[in-house]
Amino acid sequence: MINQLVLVREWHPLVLILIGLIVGLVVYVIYRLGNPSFKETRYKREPFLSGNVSPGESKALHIGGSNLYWGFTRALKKYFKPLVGAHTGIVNDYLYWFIITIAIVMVVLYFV
Amino acid sequence: MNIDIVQHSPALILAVPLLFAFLTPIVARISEKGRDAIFFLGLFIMAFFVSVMAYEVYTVGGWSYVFGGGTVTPNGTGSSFFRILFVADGISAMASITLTISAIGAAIYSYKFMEHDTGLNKFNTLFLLMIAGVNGMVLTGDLFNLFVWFEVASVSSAALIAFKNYEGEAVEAALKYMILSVVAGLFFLLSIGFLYGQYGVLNFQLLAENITGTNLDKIALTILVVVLALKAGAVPLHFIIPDAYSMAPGSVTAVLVVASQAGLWVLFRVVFTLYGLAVNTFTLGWIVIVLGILSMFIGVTMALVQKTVKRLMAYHAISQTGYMLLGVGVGLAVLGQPEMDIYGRLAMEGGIFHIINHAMYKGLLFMTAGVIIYETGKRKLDELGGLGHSMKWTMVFFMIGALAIAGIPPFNGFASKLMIYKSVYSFNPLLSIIAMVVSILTLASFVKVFHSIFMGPKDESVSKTTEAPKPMLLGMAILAGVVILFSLFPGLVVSTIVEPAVEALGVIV
Amino acid sequence: MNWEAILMTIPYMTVVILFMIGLFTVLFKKNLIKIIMGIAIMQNAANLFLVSLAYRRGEYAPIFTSAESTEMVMPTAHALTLTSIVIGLATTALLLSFVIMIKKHYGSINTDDVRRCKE
Amino acid sequence: MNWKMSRIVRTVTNFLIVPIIVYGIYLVLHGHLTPGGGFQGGAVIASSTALLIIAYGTLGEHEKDLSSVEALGLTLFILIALLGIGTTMFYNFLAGAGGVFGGTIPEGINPGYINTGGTVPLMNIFVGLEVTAALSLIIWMMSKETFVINSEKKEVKD
Repeated sequence: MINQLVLVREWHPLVLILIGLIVGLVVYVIYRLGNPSFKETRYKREPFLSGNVSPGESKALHIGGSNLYWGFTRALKKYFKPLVGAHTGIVNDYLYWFIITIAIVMVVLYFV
Repeated sequence: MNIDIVQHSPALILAVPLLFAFLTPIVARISEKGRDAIFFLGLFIMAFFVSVMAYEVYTVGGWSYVFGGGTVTPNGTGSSFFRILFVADGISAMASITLTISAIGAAIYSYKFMEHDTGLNKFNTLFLLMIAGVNGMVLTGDLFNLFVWFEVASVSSAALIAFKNYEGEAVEAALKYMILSVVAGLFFLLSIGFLYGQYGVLNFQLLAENITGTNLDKIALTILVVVLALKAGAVPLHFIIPDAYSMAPGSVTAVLVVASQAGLWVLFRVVFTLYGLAVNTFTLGWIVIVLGILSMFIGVTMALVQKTVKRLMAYHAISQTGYMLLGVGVGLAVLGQPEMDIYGRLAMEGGIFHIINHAMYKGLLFMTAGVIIYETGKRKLDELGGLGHSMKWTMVFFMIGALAIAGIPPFNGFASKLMIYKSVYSFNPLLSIIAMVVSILTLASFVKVFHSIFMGPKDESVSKTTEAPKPMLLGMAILAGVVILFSLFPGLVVSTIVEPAVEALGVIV
Repeated sequence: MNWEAILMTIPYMTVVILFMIGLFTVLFKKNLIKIIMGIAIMQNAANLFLVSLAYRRGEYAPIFTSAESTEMVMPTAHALTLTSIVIGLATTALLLSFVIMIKKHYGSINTDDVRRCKE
Repeated sequence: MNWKMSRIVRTVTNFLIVPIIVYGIYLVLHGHLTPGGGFQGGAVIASSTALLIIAYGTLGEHEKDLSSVEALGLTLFILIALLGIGTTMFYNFLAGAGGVFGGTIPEGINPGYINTGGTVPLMNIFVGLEVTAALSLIIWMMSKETFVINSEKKEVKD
């Protein structure tokens, strides 16, 4: 009965969760086998910020917001510039798009 | 005078929110507490009638309800030739369930969310009117009645978008939303004129019987498809959706998502039952698929460059709508051919299952964004940071929503996306690959949002933020609970709710 | 030349002309009030279209108590037009109040200025 | 700052209001016999409110009452529709049942008797009530806004 309840065309979430639990258990066992007295020593020094002084726990460290994917957007600038430009915010342009879509769909439906 | 609740439930689903919407100003004069009590009472009575109707539809089968007609004839012919007709079948049951869950979650959430605002009896009235409008749009079996409820939903959601005034931007978003909805409504009226002029009948079932694919019908079909795609937010027409979702108050956005999905429900009902095989369904299927692919890809790429939380989530709503259009577009493309049973039905089930999944986790995400704005007052991603320290529960809900929308395996987003990937792959491999790439990009943009809001050092300027108040957490917990329930038992949901909806698309009860 | 048929299409031609005028105003005019006027013109065109659909040659108005004969026009199209007029009023009232609020906040009602929600 | 028209306009308005309202009520009541009905009659009565607002510049503190009247009209409309739930919603249970609006409609040409429509006249009355209040509220809200802009003589660039 459980199968009928949960199975969606070969996708069985409970099996996945079961596997997750088992893997978690194994990882936990390996963690417990570790030697608790091991001191984390290797990365004791400060991260090398190419010589700059690290600003510490301040807000400056937190790269967030819109410039997180700046590389991605800069690389695809040729694609993003017209796309973002199309969102002009003017009501008339929105209505153009509405009329253009009706025209295109009407032509496609008529001829094909 | 025994009133057979079950038989009258479609009408009562509409009458109760309307009645309580109009009672609010009177009760509000007597007591503020009474007004909120009326608001929740109306919602819970409507939820009761929705469950009664859904139970009846899933056990006995659909029926149509004639307003003011003599007797309630099972297949809606006879005296209902010219009367307004409500159809209770798989589609309306599923859509009403989706709407009720997100409406109750949003109502509980908005109890605390709207307390700094004045004019709350207007908010309650508009909220109930929007719910009645969306329910009407989905339940109705009459073409002109659909136009009326389309306008009721548009007017009330535009007014709700302009409710909280962020220095006038909310009014601008509402104005644009309203102008496009009105112009779209007028084109809709034209197509009603075409169909009524030709066949002299407005009823879905009778129209479906004698529609032949004349050129005028094709023009009417084009206008119907494009107007409903505008309401749902497919790409070339999606421009109003980001403004509307980002400017509306948090709790309203959760129901706004379902309001635009009502456009999708009606689009499927028009395309499958009203026109069915009278029109070349392969080209129509491909038109819907192209709309879906455009929505998916452009929605997610626009989301990657967004700077404010709600606008980013709005673009994701558009890209997820693309999944639904893709799924059902494939089903439409192979309608009537033998492949329908091989992968067409699976694609439609995946598309429709994705609608209810999306309504749940998208509502949850918008509510978390609402909490962040409610607590910190800041909207831009750059100004937020390190909120994870103080807002534990909101972070948990955000993670559930983000993992579900990105389609990470145990969650319900993955269940419906897997069905779409499998079936679309056997239809056309390239489409399925695009769908997967878009899913990865969705995950990328939500990692960006999660990192910039919740992670990072504890910020002094937003240090005073405390966890969200109890009702808001309860509202989010309801939606998160449903997301988890759907992700653990997708088979149950598909077999009880989604299959009758796909069955109902083929034949009008 | 079948003048009879051409005369019959005059109402529909007016509908097309009115609708195009309304569409032109809505698409190309930059002033919000003019856009709302364009929408009002389109609403009238749609209403005219619905009413002209119901015309049957030689039949009477469907007033039950003073009917010369039982040949009556089917009044559904008129009912549709009534509802559409009422909806037209509601939407125009809402649009106009939005424009009033925008004038207060933005100081101008030109669509080129009213575009803070872009990109 | 109360912005009033001259005395002539105010006295003429006082006289004009009465026929407009009577005509509006006639339209509402005879909705099921003659062209007209709830919405049209309500709109006529609301035009008298517009006249009042223009003449006297203000409608006084009646916003709350107007929105309550509007809510009352709509609630009664839905209740009348729900009363017919025995068979289906919006069922015309009063027609032909004797009673207040239940008279039988005589055959052939007749001037039309008011006592015939069943629930239709009642619905007309409630819709008339609602539309009068709603339209007056709309006109009053809009004029209140524009009065504020004009009276403050704010320099508003256009």
